[in-house]
Amino acid sequence: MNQPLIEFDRLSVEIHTKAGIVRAAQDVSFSISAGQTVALVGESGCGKSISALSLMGLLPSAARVASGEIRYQGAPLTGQPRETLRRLRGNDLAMIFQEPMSALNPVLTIGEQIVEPLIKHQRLRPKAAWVKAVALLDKVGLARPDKIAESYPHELSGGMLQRAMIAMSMSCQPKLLIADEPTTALDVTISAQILDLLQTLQKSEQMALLLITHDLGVVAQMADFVVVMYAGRVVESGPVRAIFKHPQHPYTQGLLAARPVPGARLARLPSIRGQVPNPMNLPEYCSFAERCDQAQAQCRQGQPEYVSLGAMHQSACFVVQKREFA
Amino acid sequence: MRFFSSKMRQRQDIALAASLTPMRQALRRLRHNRAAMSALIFLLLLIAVCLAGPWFSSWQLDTTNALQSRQAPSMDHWLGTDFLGRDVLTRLMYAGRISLTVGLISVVLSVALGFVAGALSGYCGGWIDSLIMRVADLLMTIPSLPLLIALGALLSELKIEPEIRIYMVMLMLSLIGWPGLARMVRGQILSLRERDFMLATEVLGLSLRRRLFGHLLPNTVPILLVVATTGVAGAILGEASLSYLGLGVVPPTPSWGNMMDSANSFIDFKRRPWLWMPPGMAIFLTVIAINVLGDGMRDALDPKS
Amino acid sequence: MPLSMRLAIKLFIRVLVCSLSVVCCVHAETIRAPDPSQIPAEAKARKNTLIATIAAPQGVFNPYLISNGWDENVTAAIFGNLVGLDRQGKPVSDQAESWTISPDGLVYTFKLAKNLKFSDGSPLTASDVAFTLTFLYDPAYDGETDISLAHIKGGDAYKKGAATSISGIVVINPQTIQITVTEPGATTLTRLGGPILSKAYYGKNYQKGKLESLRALSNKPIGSGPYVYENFVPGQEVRFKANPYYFKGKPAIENFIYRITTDATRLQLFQTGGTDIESFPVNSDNIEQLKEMGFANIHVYPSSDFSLIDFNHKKPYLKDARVRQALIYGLDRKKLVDLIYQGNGSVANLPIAPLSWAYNPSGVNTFLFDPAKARALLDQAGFKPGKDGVREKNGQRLSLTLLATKSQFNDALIPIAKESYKAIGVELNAEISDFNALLAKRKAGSFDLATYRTSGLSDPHDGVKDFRTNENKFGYGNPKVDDLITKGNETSNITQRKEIYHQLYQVLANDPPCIFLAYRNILSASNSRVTNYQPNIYLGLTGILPELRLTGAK
Amino acid sequence: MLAADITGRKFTAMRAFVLRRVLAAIPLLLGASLLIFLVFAFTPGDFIDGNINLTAQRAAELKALYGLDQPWWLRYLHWLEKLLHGDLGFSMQYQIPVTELLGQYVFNSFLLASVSMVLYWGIALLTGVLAAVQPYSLFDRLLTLAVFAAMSFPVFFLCLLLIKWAAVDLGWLPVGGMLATGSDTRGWAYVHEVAIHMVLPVITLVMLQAGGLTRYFRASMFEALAMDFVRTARAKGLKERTVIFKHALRNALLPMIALAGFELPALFSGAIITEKLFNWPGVGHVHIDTLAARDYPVLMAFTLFLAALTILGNLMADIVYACVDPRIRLR
Repeated sequence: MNQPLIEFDRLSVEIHTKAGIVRAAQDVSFSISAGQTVALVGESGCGKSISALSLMGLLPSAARVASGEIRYQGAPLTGQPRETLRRLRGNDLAMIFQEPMSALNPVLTIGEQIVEPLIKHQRLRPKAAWVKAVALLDKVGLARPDKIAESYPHELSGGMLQRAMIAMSMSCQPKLLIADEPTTALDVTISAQILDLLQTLQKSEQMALLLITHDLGVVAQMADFVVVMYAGRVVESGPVRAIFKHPQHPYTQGLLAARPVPGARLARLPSIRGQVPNPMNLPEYCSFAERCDQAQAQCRQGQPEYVSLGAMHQSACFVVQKREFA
Repeated sequence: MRFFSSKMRQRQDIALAASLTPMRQALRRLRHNRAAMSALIFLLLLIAVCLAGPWFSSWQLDTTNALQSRQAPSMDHWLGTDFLGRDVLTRLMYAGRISLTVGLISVVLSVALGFVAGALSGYCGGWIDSLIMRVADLLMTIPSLPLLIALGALLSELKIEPEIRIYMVMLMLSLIGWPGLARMVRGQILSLRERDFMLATEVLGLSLRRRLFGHLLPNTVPILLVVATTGVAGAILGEASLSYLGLGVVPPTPSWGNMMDSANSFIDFKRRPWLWMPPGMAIFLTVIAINVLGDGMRDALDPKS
Repeated sequence: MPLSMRLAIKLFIRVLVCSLSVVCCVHAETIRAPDPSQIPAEAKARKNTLIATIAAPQGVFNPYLISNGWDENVTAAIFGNLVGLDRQGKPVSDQAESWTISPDGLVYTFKLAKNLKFSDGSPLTASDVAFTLTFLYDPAYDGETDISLAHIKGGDAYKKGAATSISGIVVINPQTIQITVTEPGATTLTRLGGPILSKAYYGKNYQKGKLESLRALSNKPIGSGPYVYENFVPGQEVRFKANPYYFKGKPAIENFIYRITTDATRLQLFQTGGTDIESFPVNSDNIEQLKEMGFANIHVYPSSDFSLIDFNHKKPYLKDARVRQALIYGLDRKKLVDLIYQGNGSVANLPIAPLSWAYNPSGVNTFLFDPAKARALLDQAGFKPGKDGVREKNGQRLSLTLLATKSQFNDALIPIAKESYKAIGVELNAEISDFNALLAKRKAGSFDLATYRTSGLSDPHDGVKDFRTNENKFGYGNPKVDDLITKGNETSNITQRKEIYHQLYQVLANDPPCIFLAYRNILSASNSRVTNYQPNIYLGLTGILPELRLTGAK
Repeated sequence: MLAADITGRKFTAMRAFVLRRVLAAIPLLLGASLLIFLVFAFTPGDFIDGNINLTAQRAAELKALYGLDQPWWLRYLHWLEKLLHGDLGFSMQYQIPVTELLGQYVFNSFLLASVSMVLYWGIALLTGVLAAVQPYSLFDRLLTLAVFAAMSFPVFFLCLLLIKWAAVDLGWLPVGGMLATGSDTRGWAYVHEVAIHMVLPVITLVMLQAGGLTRYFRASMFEALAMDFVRTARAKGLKERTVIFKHALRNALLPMIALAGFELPALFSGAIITEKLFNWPGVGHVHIDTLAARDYPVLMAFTLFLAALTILGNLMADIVYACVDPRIRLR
C-alpha cells in the first residue's frame, strides 16, 4: 500500500484576535510521502507557517483548527490529546526554525538542549545522551563537537547554530523534518551549506522534508513537490518540474516571473501589482483577483475549485478552469 | 534570490499602520478594554464629585459642632460626622481634591525631573551622564522613609505657609521618586538614540533641545504615561502612610490619608465605620481604578500583547 | 532630682494609681468589675505574676542615666526613693525615715530607714547617699538630672575640680546624712531624696570623670526598691522578681512584668487577659468598652499635668496683656475639653492640677468663653478689623502661628482655635512638627503660640518657675510674679505656700503668661484579679506596687 | 570561544568587577553619609532640645558634653573619623554602643522580612507564571483583580483590618509582639510561638508586596513564553512543565534579579510601619523612636546600614545575573 506519511485534508485554521477572526489557513490539502521533499511556498502571512505549526500541534493559543484534519500515517493528528502529539514531536516529527539565534535557549548550553529529546523520547541516560549529542554535532559537520556542546548559543555563529538546531532535530531520527525558512537569516554561502546538509541528511536518514520557504531557488534545488499558497489557500500544487515549467495559476506565474534569471538582464524585474489583502477580511471570492492581470468577472463571484492538470498537478483558478475546459 | 523585496514588506507594514498613528491605535485598543474604560469613568466621576460636590453640600468644611460629634450617617449627614461634629461627606470631597492633587502634582514633578535628568543623561552621555546617574544612585541608596521623616521636619522649619505644607508633601514625594524614572528614561533614550531617525535629526543639524523635546520625548511618552499613572496611585498611598506618621497633609486640611487617622482609635474603628470607611474606600477604589487604567494603558501601548 | 518629670509629653502618662480626694470638677472614681467571673483564662492561669504595661523602655536602667520616662518607670520599681509623695503631692517619708530642715531652709538632715538594704543584701547607708549626690556633680555626668538646682554647698567647686569632695555633704553616721545648700528651695527636698545608687556596686571601678564603668551597669541594675530586675527582652517586656530585702517586707506578688504595648494593641491585650493593668485615652468609648468586658475594674483619676499654649511675649503685639486676655476669652476651651475628654477633663486656669494641695481657683479669673469681650479687649488694644476681617494695628496684622505636634488633642484644638479666633478677627495658622522640633523652634523664638502638655508636676513651683523674668525665654516679665514665685520657693511651710500661690495665680490671670487649656483625667483598668489597686498619679505604680495582691495566688 | 576558558576568564573578570564596584561604592557611601548627616543636622531640634525640663544652663552643659554645640562639619568629621576606626558611635538615648543596639533588633526585623520575602517571591512567582501561561483567562483576570486589590490598601489600614478580624473578632492569632508575655519557651515551642506571632505581620507584608511582583513575573514570563526557543522546546516534544519551568522561567527570572537586588534593603526599611503596628520588636520602630529623640549616632548608623545594603544588594544582583546569564560579560 502506498499510504502518504502526512495528509493535509481541507485544513482550516482560525486565529481569534480582539479585532476579529483571522482565517489563517483555508481548505489546505496536500500530502507528503515518506522520504519526499515538499516545498511550501508563499509570501509572509500566507498561512505556510500556520499550516506547519498545526501539523506539529504548536498552534498559538489564540488559533484553532476550524475544520478539516491532518493525518499522520493514516491516523488523524488534529483533535488528538496533547499528550499524543507531544510524544510525536521531536520523535517522529521534528522542526527547525528561521532564526537559529533566537530558537535556541540562551541560558542553556547547546549540549543541554540536544540531550533533552534523547532523554525524553529515547530514554537514554544523561551520559549516553551527551555522547550521542556530541556525535550528532559531529554528524552535522561541526568541528570540535565536544566543545560546541558545552558552549552557549551566543558564543556561536548563525550557521553553527542552525547546524546545531539540525543536530537537535535529527536526534531521534524523525520521519518528517519541517524546516521553516531555515536559511532566511543566514548568509548566502552558509545557507547553501545548510541546504546541502539538509539534503544529505534527508537522503541518509530517509526522512521526509517539509520545506517552508519563499525562495524559489531553494525550491528548485531541493523539492520534489511544490505547494503554492496565497492568502491562506493553496492556489497551485504539483511536482517541482511541472510547477516551474508550466505554472498555471497567475500568482505562480507572477512569482516565477519576478525571479531574477541569471544572464537575463532586464531593466526592471516584473512585480505583482497591488497588495496582499487584509487577512482580517478576505473577500468571499478569489483573493488574488484584485491583483490578477487575467481576472475576469467570474473571479469576483466565488472561490475557484481545484482543477487537475495532470499527474498530481492541480490549481485553483477560474482562468485555468476556463482554459482547461474550453 | 528573494522575490519579495524588503521594500514590499515594509509597504505592507506601512499599509497596515497607515490609517492609525501608534498613539491613536493605542487609544483605540484602550477604548476596547472594558475594565480600563470603567476605571477611567469611575475616576472622572470621582473627580467631578470632588470638584462640584462641596458646592451642593449644606455643610462647611471646618465648622465644628460639639453637639453633633460622631453622629452616624443620617439624612442630614449622609456619611455621618467626625469627632468634631464636621460633616464627613463634605470633608471627604475636599479631601479628594487634596489627595488627587497631591498625587497628580507629585507625579508630574517627579516625572518631569526624572525625564529631564534621564533624557540629559541618556542623550548627552559622558560626564553629564555620570554625574546625573551618580546623584540618582545616591538618592536611591538612601532609604526613603527615614529621608521623608527627616525632610518633613526639615521642611517645616522653612517659613512656609501651612497651606503650602501640602505642596511640600508633594515635593518630598517627588524628590524621592525621580531617580528610578530617570534610569528608565535613560535606558529608553539610549536605545532610541541608536535608531536611524535620531541619526537623521543629527544629520539635519537640529538643536539639542529640539532633538530632545521634539523627537526623543514623544517616543518616551507612552512609557512615561504608564509610569505616571501608576505613580499617582503610589503617591496617594504614600500620602496616606505619611499622614499616618504625622508627616502628611496637616489637619484641619483634610486628605483621605489624615481622615483615616480615626481608624487608629480602635473604638472608632470598631464602632464608627463611617469615620474611616469612606476615606478608606475612596483610597482603595481610586488606587485600584488607577492601577487598572495604567494596566490597560500598558497593554494598549504594547502591541505585543 | 525631679521625681518623674521626664515623661514625653505627647504620650500618655502611665504612672498608674488612685485618689480618694474629690477636688473641683476633676474627680477620681473607680467602677468595680460587674462580673469578675469573666476573667480570661490566660490571666487566671498566671498565678503569681502581675503584668502591667509600658510603651517604650530602652534598656537604660539607671535612674540617673535614663533618657525617657518609660525607663524611669522601670527604675522606679528597682530603686524607689528616699522621699516619697502622698496622694496630694506632698513629700512623705519613704526610704528616708525622717528628715529635718533648718529654719533658714539651708540644712537638710536625713535619717534613713532601718533595715534598708540593696537587693544584693548589702546595707544602704548614708555613704551611698553621699556617693549618689557626688556622682551627680561629676563633670562628665551627661544625664538629665540637674542637681545644680539643689545648690549643694561646694558642689560647683567639686565639679570644676577645685575640691575632691563636696563640702556640703556630710555623713554623720551610717543612718544619717546632712546636706547643706546655699539657697533655700521648695523642691530641694525631693531633689536630694531620689533613688540611691550602691557605692559598693556602682562605685567599684568608677573614678571622677570616667562614667564608662558605671554606664556599663545600666543593664544590670541593683537598687533598694520593691522589685529586683530580672531581664529585658528588647521591644517586648521587662521582668522583675519581688525583692526579699525590701525594707517594708517582700512584696506579695512574686513576679512582675512590664509588657510593651501600642495604641493598636493595648485594648485587645487587656481584653484577652494578656495584661493586668493598662491605661487608655480617657473617653466614654473606652470606659464603655471596659465595662462590657465585665472583669475590668475601671479607674478614672486626675492627672498632674495640664495642656497650655505659650505666648511669645517678645512679639510686640503679644506684649499687651489685653491682647493675651482677648486670646483666652476668644478661645472656646469648653468645647475643646468636651469634645476631647467627654466629661473627663476640665478647663484649666491655674498652672497646677486640681489634685494638688496648692490648687485654689477662688478669685482667679476663669476666662469663660466670651467673644464679645475678646473683641472689646482687642479694640481697646488698638487692633481694628482690616479689609479681610483680620484685625490690625499700624499695619501689623493679628495673624498668629501656632506650633503644635500631631495628636488627637491638637486635631481638635486647631480647627476650634481657628474657628473661634476667626470670629474675633484673629487669623491662626498651625504648624505641625514633631515634639523635638517644636521645642527647638520655640527655643529659637520663631513662633507666636506654641501648644503642648506639661509633664506631670508634683510641686506648684514646677508649674510657675519658668514665669520668672530671668528664667523666661520668651520675654515674659512681671516683678510681682517674680517676687511671689521666689517667696513660694523659699518657704517650706505648706500653709504659707498655699497662700502665696493663691495670690500668684490671681496675678498671673491678669497678666497671662500663657493660655492654660485643660486638665484631664487618666483612665486605667485593672483586671479584677488584682486587688488593692487604687491608682494615684503622685504615687505612681511603684508607690503602690508592694500593696497589690492577686486573687487566687498561692 | 569555548566554554572552559570562558569560565576561567569570567572568573578573573568577576574578581576585577567586584573589586571595582566595591571601590566605586566607597565614594557613594561617603556621599550618602554626608547627605544624610546634612539632612539630620538641619532638622530642627537635637537630643537635648527634646527635654523640656532642663534649665538653659544645664542644656548648654549637656550640649557641650555631647559635642552638639560644634558646627555640623566638625561633627561630621568626628563621626567619620570614628567610623573609619570601626566605631559606629554611642547611642545617646539607649546609652549603649550603636552596634549593640542594632544587634538587639536587627535579627527580629530580618526574620520577619526574610520570611515574608521568601513567601511573597514564591507566591508571586507561582501566580505570575500561572497567569502568564493562560493570559486573559478567568484565572488571570481574577488574579489581576486580587493583585490590584491587595496593592491598593494603605499599609496601616491593612494592619488594622487584620488585627481587628483575625486577632480580635476571631481570636485566632495573637494581637502583637513576638512572644507571649512572660513566655519562657525553648526549642520548638519557642519557634512555634514566634511563628504564631509572625502570621499577621507576614500576611500584611506579603499582601502589600506580592501584588506588584506578581505583575512583574507575569509580564516577564509572558514575554519569555513568546520567545522562539520556547517553541523550539515544544517542538522537541518536551513536557509543558519542562517547557515552562526549565526553558521559559529561567529566562523570565533574569530581569527579576535586578529587582531582587533592591529587596535586601527594602527588607528593613519597608516594614517600619508594619512593625510599629504589630508591636514587632524590630529595628524599624527603634528607628522611628531615635528619630523623634534626634539620637543621631543611631540614625546615621542605621541609615548608612541601609545604604550599604542597597549597594550590596545591587552588586549581588549583578553578580548573580552574570552567573545565571551566560551572555552577560562583566564590565
